[in-house]
Amino acid sequence: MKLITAIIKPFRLDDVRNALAEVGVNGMTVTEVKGFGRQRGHTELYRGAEYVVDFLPKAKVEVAVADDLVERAIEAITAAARTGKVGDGKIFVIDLEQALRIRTGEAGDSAL
Amino acid sequence: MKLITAIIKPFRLDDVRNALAEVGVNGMTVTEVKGFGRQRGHTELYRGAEYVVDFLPKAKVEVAVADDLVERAIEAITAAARTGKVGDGKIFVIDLEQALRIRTGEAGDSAL
Amino acid sequence: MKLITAIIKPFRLDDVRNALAEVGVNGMTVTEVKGFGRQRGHTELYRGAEYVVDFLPKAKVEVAVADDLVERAIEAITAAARTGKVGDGKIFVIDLEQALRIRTGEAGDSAL
Amino acid sequence: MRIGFGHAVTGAGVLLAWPVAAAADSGDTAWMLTATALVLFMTLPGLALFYAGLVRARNVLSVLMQCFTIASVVSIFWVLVGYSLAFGDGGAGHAVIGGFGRVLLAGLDAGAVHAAYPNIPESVFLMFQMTFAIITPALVVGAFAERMRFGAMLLFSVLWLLLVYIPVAHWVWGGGWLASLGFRDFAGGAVVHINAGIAALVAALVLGSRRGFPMQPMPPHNLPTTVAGAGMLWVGWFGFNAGSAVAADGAAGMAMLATHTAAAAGCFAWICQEWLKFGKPSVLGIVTGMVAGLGTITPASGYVGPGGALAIGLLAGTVCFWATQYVKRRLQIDDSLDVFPVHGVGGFMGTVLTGVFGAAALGGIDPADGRLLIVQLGIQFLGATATLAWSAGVTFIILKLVAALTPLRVTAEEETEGLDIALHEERGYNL
Amino acid sequence: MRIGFGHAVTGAGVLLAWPVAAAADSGDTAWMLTATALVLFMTLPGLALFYAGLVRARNVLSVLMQCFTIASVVSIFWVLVGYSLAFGDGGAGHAVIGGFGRVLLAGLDAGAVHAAYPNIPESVFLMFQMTFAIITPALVVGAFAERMRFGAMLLFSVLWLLLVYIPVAHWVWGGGWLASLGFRDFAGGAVVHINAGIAALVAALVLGSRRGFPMQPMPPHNLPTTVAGAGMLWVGWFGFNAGSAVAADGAAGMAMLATHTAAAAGCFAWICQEWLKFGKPSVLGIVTGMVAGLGTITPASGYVGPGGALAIGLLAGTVCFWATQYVKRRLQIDDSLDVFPVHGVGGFMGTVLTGVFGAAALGGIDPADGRLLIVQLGIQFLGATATLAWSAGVTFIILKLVAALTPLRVTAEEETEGLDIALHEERGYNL
Amino acid sequence: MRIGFGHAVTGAGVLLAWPVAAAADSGDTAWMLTATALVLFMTLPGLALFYAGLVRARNVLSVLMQCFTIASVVSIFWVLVGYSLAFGDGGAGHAVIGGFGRVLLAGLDAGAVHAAYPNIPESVFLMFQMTFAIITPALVVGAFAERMRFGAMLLFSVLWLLLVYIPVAHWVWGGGWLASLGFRDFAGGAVVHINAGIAALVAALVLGSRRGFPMQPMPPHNLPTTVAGAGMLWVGWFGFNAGSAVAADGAAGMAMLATHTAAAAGCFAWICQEWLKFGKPSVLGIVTGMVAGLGTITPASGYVGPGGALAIGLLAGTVCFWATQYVKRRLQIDDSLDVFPVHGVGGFMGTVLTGVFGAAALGGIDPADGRLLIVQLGIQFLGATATLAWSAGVTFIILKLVAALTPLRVTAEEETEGLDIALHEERGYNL
Ligand SMILES: Nc1ncnc2c1ncn2[C@@H]1O[C@H](COP(=O)(O)OP(=O)(O)O)[C@@H](O)[C@H]1O
Ligand SMILES: Nc1ncnc2c1ncn2[C@@H]1O[C@H](COP(=O)(O)OP(=O)(O)O)[C@@H](O)[C@H]1O
Ligand SMILES: Nc1ncnc2c1ncn2[C@@H]1O[C@H](COP(=O)(O)OP(=O)(O)O)[C@@H](O)[C@H]1O
Repeated sequence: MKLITAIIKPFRLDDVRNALAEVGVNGMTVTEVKGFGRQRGHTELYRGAEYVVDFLPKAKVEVAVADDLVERAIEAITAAARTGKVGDGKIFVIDLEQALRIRTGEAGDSAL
Repeated sequence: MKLITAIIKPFRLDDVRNALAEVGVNGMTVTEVKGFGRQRGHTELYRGAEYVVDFLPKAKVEVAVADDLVERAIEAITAAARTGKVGDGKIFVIDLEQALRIRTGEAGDSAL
Repeated sequence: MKLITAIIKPFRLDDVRNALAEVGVNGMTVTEVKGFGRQRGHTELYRGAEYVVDFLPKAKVEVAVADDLVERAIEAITAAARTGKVGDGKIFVIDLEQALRIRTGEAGDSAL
Repeated sequence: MRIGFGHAVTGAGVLLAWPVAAAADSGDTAWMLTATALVLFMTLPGLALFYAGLVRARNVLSVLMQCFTIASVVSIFWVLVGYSLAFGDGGAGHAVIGGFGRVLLAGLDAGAVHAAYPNIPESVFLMFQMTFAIITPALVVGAFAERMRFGAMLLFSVLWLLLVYIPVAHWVWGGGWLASLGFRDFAGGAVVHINAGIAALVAALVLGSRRGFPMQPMPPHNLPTTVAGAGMLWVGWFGFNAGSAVAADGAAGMAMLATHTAAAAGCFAWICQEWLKFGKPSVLGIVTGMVAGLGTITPASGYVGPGGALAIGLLAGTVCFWATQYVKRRLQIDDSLDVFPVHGVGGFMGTVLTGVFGAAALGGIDPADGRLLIVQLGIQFLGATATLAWSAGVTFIILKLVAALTPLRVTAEEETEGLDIALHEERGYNL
Repeated sequence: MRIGFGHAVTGAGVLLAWPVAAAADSGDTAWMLTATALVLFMTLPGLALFYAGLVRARNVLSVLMQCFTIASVVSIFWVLVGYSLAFGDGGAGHAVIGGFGRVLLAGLDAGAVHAAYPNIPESVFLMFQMTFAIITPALVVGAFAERMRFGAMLLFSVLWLLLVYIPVAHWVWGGGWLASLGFRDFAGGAVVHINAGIAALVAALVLGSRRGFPMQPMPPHNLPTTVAGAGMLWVGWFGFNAGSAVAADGAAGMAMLATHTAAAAGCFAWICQEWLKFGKPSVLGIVTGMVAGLGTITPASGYVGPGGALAIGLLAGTVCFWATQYVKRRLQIDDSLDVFPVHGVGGFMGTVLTGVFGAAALGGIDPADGRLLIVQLGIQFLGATATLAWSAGVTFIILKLVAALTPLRVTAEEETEGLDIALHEERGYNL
Repeated sequence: MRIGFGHAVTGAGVLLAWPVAAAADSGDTAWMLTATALVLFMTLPGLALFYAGLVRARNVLSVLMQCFTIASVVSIFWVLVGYSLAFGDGGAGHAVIGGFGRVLLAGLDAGAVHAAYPNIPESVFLMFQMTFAIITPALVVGAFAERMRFGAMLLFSVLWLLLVYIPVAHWVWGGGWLASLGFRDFAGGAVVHINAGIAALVAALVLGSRRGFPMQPMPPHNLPTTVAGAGMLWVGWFGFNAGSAVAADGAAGMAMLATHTAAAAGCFAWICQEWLKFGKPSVLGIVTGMVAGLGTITPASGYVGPGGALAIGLLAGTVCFWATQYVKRRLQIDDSLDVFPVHGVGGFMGTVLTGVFGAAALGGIDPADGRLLIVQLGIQFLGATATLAWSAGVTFIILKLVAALTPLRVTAEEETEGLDIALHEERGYNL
């Protein structure tokens, strides 16, 4: 099993969720995060005190998937999250040693 | 060392913390996340504009533990987080290559 | 590639970002989290109902870096985040199997 | 309320004659129109925000909904029958309740005045009184917040208006038996605060505690909102108390001064107690002390001087502080937003103290007929106790009645999920 | 507004004589000063908060900015020329528009009174009217919220004030042709609500929907803020309607009573509809019902009794509920905050119903000259329709004109980023 | 404040006779009761919210607490001794300070009037004045927000009330030397705004900057809250300025008009400056411009026509904008919420401009005794400068005195953690 973490633009979240559902991924966990990267942030100005906000709002999507689904999941996320502009985000893949469903105690692929 | 990530129902957080403390885990990091899975979300309705909120509030608990503590920590979390209803959540285990305490620079198990 | 996760005191975030930039890390993802550990929390008191808040606000910084940058990145974070007081936080290192840039589809080190 | 502006109301007799034609005073009318707006402002948005900030985020809308709905249905019932029962002629039974002669405000027109208050139009008088009828059941909301079902709340509030508020209002201000006795309650220490406070205690006991109380912390979710509401309550209370003079004159001015002084003293006394006991004063403390000061001065506001007001305010902040500790921490009764220890205890204390500080010797205004202080004190105690007993008993009966028809509480799951989603399918914040 | 307090205004003639020296009544003046403060309070912060809570968090400041800026520029233009055109002498063309004789408030001093309202100083009269001129274009903001550019909004609002609001205000209250016909609009059913409501519909159509509408959910980001604003609107409306009596008397009292009753009934009717259709009443529903009740009673508030007010309020809550469903869900017109179905539909309905319930037989006050109900009904219908047509047409022309000068909408990126950052470089919340 | 309504106050002599028995006017009284409520509303919740939104989330409660506590203790001290010193008879020293004859409001009853204002009850007069005494030290809070210790703040505020506010109020409104000179300060340009503004500057300098200033950005944490407060300030200011007419008449109407016009012009001027300098207007800008306009018109509000008010408002928005840039960006003085550049600069400018636009030739009202414009200008300048000097000096001494008794600032850790937890053990939001 792998844990796929995608940092995406927040307004693409619904598209990504739907794309993942289509390839058979039915669970995910989403966190509001702030991203810093190549994409330029915005300026804020309060009574003449100007400052640049480099941290942009992003959504972090975490999905644990069985090994055979990894490729398709990545493709689905990529397709759904891409706008073609700087700041579309990243996908990270990590090895997942174990997964458990708390309710039933099931482990492994069937826990997902 | 392993990094255990548990996605749980928010109102079980205090129980989970206490259960972990009992098995000797004294540190953890918690994030408010939104979860999507089998558990049904709720409906919201604003002047007749109805929509379904599939993302449910969950708490993500991250604990780094020494290898010999992994089993007990997982059991503790499972026992404390289980309500028996859909949506109780997942536990993921990942291999942790290195851990450091910023204050002292200690590394490995003693950093936890 | 490695994924470095640092749990730090929030008011050190800007320092950490700058320190990372100096060693050549140009992207990162930050999450507001609550930490529980050795550092004592504070008390809150509402009409005589006293309770202890053990969860302290922390910032979680995630940076994916190429293998040769790991040491320097860790050093940079440590130096910038250290105040010398309890609660300065932890650094965790995890192996990163794959990284992708959504916009271009680039993979590996060049995706970072 | 100042009783009998034009001529003394000493029982039912005089009320038979109204409405009479008389020329209202434009200045008095201007102030009473304003005071009416101020008292409505106390409930909407004042009290609604005050309460809303104190609950947890997932129940914020349920509390706002309760206050708003109460404002709506009480107003409708007041027009339909409430005003008639409270201030209409009750004939033979006038000592205990008014009659049905003014149902749907029969006989009202722009020229009408109330016999007891010929200086203002009757339409203004009944509007002013309506705003009191709105805020009183709305105060009770604080007791059952975060767990009562909406339908049950609605039914309860309407019955409570009709069976608790209106009779007591009639006894004290409508020419009923307490008015005849010479009971002094200028702006509602008994009618509003004892009434709502004891009802809150009964409701908290009947409904039971919120899940998790007292183990689980339930901190206010938005104190700035509560402070905003508190400020509005303070300002609005000028309409409540100084408006109860039913004129724009020195009596109104003195009532405003007493009100303000007691509020300030209540604030100060409460944070001093906190400072002594906990080492730190708090925002929630100062606004609670303010409400205690205001609730306690309410019955006395038209009868005491600034010195008396200062004393009452200091006592209010101190006693209500300890009452809150006692009820919530010691007795562990989950009157969620502490309605009883603040309004109930404060209202009772203020009603009794009106018999003390409302004496010329202590800077106040002696009762008209030269009654002795000790006699007046007895009357005050009687009135306060009668209100307490009536409200406690009838509130209990109403709750049992409603419970027989429909469950009072939401389910455990709904309580965990929060009433906003469970009952209203809305969320307070999408930040 | 009650037309002609001192003596009847039946056309342009009488207006030639003002300002005259006369002693104002201090009580009436006190109330009108207060009413002016209350109506300003309706816009700032009332309406601003009501609207701000309803949009998404990233646009919260843009809405507050629009309301605040409108308050600023309308006030300036009212002093410069607006008052003169609305209430000044229009000479030969007085039936359609006032004149320039009072530009920059020429001739005003502390002793001046308006001939039609000699009981209050003219300075107070023009201030009271100014607050109406502020809120009307501010209401339209709800239609184009979350997408209009700031500069275009500013230009639009000023032109709309001058070309739509002021003419209609003159026709109805300034001695224009509708006043001469005997059209009854006590506090602005046509002048304010139809006017703003239909302009909102036109603006929503010309600007087009927000990106994502209707697929993407756009829930209110902060309902407690909306409820706070709603409470302020209710209280402020007492100034709006009871202030339109231009005196502190029984007529003001009756107007306040009608206003309050209709608001309460509107609340109740709306949540009953929700309960029936969706199974759950909602906070957003009750406050929308309140606005519907208030907007609908506005033209009638000085002419109907409490029974009529109850009927109008119940109708308002019900009809505006269905109108909202129809416009937003069926027609899929993105009038963002539902200005048209609430204010437009309510205002029209109320203006027509004024011809029904404003009859002595139904508890109201018959028109002065013994006009038949059916005739008055015709006049009401004519006035409502004329306002609708004028506002719709001229709003359309203004928008096209502004669009020719500067883009009306922000770009797609700006809309996604949010107007607060894009237009004002500020963020609403840093929690 | 209009000086001497009943008969002219030209020094100490006339004050010896009060209180006299006289019949108050109900209309004037109605307005003054309302105005009192409006001015309290400016502080609670108006200013409290305005300030609270501007600080960082972790200090939101500390600011609310400061405003609330000041309201409490100032009220208590006003009743105890403040009113007596400001408006009581000072005997031989009346030119500089009142006396102790009215300590604890001795001699007050419902029938009492103040000799200078026999048209309203004295209780109303002293309440109205109390609300001014509350808001002035509350304004200073903006200077030391986010770093001052609570106890030190409390001590400072009480001493400042007694040693700065009350003497200056006495000089100008209590029959002191500036009143005798014919200094014109209708509603507190000097007494309130210069006074608080310069004290703020001194406090900011003595306390030093917030940690991280000016490198670290410190954006407002909740601008909608600030806008809510701003709207309340605007509305409340009608009570402040139009209430200073101490009557419900044309003078009050003219003051309200001038006030409103200047506020609108201040808004507009400020956002124009922003538009020119930064390319974008902002919400924080428009509300700051509003406060600048209101503060600046305050001394002039009873003496100028609408044209003068427009000019003053435009100047206010422009000059205060640049003053803010200069003090905060150039001089890098951390007057946290810009009290000095807005209130201090605006108040000074307005006080001087009262000598210009308060001339009949420019649409205003000439000084009573036919004094020349240049003479009046000199008097205005003298009064403004004297206030500035007194407040600066005494504020400095008080701060040093308090610092000798207890630390002024929280520790570095407490500042980082936030004052809410550190000082009050509460958190603003649990969303
Ligand atoms: N090295 C990194 N480690 C962790 N997160 C990163 C890293 N680089 C970028 N990110 C995340 O990805 C987001 C997008 O990156 P950015 O460089 O702006 O654009 P792009 O993805 O198009 O290259 C950032 O906002 C940040 O959240
Ligand atoms: N494949 C997954 N990857 C990441 N998180 C998941 C995944 N599946 C479920 N989750 C998380 O676990 C939570 C509970 O899952 P759900 O399917 O609702 O119930 P259960 O845990 O009882 O099977 C979800 O809300 C989500 O946060
Ligand atoms: N075992 C752990 N697993 C995950 N996070 C931890 C762990 N221990 C500590 N943390 C995080 O590190 C933060 C700091 O830890 P703490 O024990 O308070 O101080 P220190 O880092 O100085 O030892 C905690 O608030 C928590 O967020």
